[in-house]
Amino acid sequence: MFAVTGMVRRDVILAMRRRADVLTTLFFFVIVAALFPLGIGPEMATLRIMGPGVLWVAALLASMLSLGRMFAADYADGTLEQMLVLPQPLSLLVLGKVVAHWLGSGLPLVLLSPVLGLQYGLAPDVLKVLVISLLLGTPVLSLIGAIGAALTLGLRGGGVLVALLVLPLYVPVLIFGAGAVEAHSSGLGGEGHLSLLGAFLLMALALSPWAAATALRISLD
Amino acid sequence: MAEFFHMGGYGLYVWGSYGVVAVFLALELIFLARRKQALLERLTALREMEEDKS
Amino acid sequence: MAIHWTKYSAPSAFYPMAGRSLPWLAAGTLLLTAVGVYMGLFSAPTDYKQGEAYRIMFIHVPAAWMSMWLYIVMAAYAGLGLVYNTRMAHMLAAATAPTGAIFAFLALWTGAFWGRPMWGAWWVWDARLTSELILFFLYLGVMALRAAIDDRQRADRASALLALVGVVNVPIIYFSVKWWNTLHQGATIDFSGSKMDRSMLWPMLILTVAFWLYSFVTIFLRARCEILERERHAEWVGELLDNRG
Amino acid sequence: MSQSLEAVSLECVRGDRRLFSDVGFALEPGELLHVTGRNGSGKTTLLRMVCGLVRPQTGMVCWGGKPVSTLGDEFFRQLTFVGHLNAIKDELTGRENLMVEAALRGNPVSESQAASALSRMGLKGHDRLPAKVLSQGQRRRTALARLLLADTPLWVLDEPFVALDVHAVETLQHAIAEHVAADGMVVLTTHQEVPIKAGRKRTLHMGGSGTGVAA
Repeated sequence: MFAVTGMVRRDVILAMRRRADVLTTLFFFVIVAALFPLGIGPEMATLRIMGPGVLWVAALLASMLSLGRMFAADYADGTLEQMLVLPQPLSLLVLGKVVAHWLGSGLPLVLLSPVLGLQYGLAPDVLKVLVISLLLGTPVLSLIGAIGAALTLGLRGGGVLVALLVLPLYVPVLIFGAGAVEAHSSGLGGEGHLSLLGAFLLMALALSPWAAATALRISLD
Repeated sequence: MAEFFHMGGYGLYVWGSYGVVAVFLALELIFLARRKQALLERLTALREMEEDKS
Repeated sequence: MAIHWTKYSAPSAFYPMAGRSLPWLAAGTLLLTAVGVYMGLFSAPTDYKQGEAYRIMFIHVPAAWMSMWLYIVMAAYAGLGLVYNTRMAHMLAAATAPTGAIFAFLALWTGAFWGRPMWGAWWVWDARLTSELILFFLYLGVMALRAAIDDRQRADRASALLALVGVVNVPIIYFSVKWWNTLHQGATIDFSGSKMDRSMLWPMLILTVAFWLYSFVTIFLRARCEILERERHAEWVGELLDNRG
Repeated sequence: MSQSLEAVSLECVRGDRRLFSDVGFALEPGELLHVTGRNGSGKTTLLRMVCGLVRPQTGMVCWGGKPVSTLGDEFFRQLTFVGHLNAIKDELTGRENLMVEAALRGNPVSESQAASALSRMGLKGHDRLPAKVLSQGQRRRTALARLLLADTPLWVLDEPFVALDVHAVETLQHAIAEHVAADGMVVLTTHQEVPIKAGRKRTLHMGGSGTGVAA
């Protein structure tokens, strides 16, 4: 199990030494969230309805854009090749990398989302559900994204290709993530949606590391 | 006959659907046949080139 | 499409077999399509509610079924290819994807053309149409990944893994979209219109079989091209090219 | 006692070009296999295949009689691989690189052990600097220092002497000779000379037609 913690510690140290990457993801999230009101208009009534959906799509795009970083650096300097030769289950190492990626790209979005929610005039209780849904949803985005990142390793035009590969797979997470907030604010209560998000998380935790590890072996063959 | 094409006022939609399906399926076959033809020519040319070399 | 596998898993055996069966498949396709279209456009009674527009259903539903079925077939070939490392399975998966994608596109096209007279809008965020759209994206993803990788072996295995990941997600996507649709729009609009009496069911089934045979034709044709491209160094290809003159 | 390494009629196809076919060799503890052949003859691919990174088209690699693909982690515990790429992170210092990798291998090392391995590779004053400021030769030596730390019986080295100065070449040759003398096993590709004190040296020439002839 320390394969996971070892990998997380390594990547967190690396991320701390190159803080810029974490900030670029955050800035992207903030800018996209700020663009929509400019496009739609300032009146709070529409923004309040759009809020959850816009923030969720912005978080989803921000997390997807940072997928390239998950394996690319290790692929370039050869550490990824070493990972495949370590006497550790590769799927656990990949899980460690995904957790580290989430800490750098998912968690910051979760922490910042309430602030952006205020821009959309969301009430505190709605913001609470938004944070919970992002907390459950962003790890799933990183887990599914890891498969896409591993498959498109070292390919030219990899960034756009990853988007085409993973966005269709993100649809259920988006539906129930944004749906939870919307259901809560419309009085239906978001518990049903959140529990489904939790189910997606468990399923992704079980399957994605193995699939991403297989994809890595294919890419490095 | 005109009545038949008129399709009770929905002519555009019915023929729009059947027509496009027919066109796409036919196009797929045509492209496949052309691809096979081009492939066979390229391969025979390659073989002749290799035979001349050896 | 259950070909008994062992004999035809070798490209040199599959190529002639596909060649021999292509004329029959093509004939079957043409015949069934003609019968199906005739019944669909002529003998099926006019629907009291939708008038003639419902006749679009006779090709929309088969196209949608085929787009779903071919994705499963592609994923099955992909799985076989990954587990048994057989090139033929990967070639068939590569041959299936474009036909499946075309059926998905046609399902969307005919869905829109049917939606326009029915609900006055070219695009309706109906659960089935939306899932079909996402399925179309999944097809594009698999084909784009295969096209982006130069090394053929990696391309086969990477797109195979993506197809498998996709097929696991298709039901999840379908039910999430269905839930999302009911949440926002209440009861979904019943797509197939009034209760179908028997005479309306026949054209649809016939056309489904026709499309199914059609997919055999295109997949076999494309697979034969794939075989020629990949096995061009094999001596049986050499002989084939030589006596083709 | 470490096991024997064996390759049985390995074949590799890249795209539709056959890189090599029916390449075989056997290596006992205390022996060194020097893989030779011109560029593009598949030397690197063969080494990566031995490490289980590349799946052979036909044939198999065995460790102690059992195929590597089934052994998995058990085989990797016996192996240290140094490929073309140095596999060190630019943001980490030399010591951190070695300690992190040792921890991930499952047998963590102390900072002093890492420092001594690096100093033996001639990096005495340089092991506290982030790797990105080091020269190519110094980075290569940091990468090779992992051999001294991980006491694995099998070393697979792909062009280890590249970018090394004369002094470093000697150090590495000495380390390899010692490893082989202590019943270790080394598979490597290089254009340099590889003198060994004890044990046996075998060569595997990757011929033009892609066949491997083990002498």
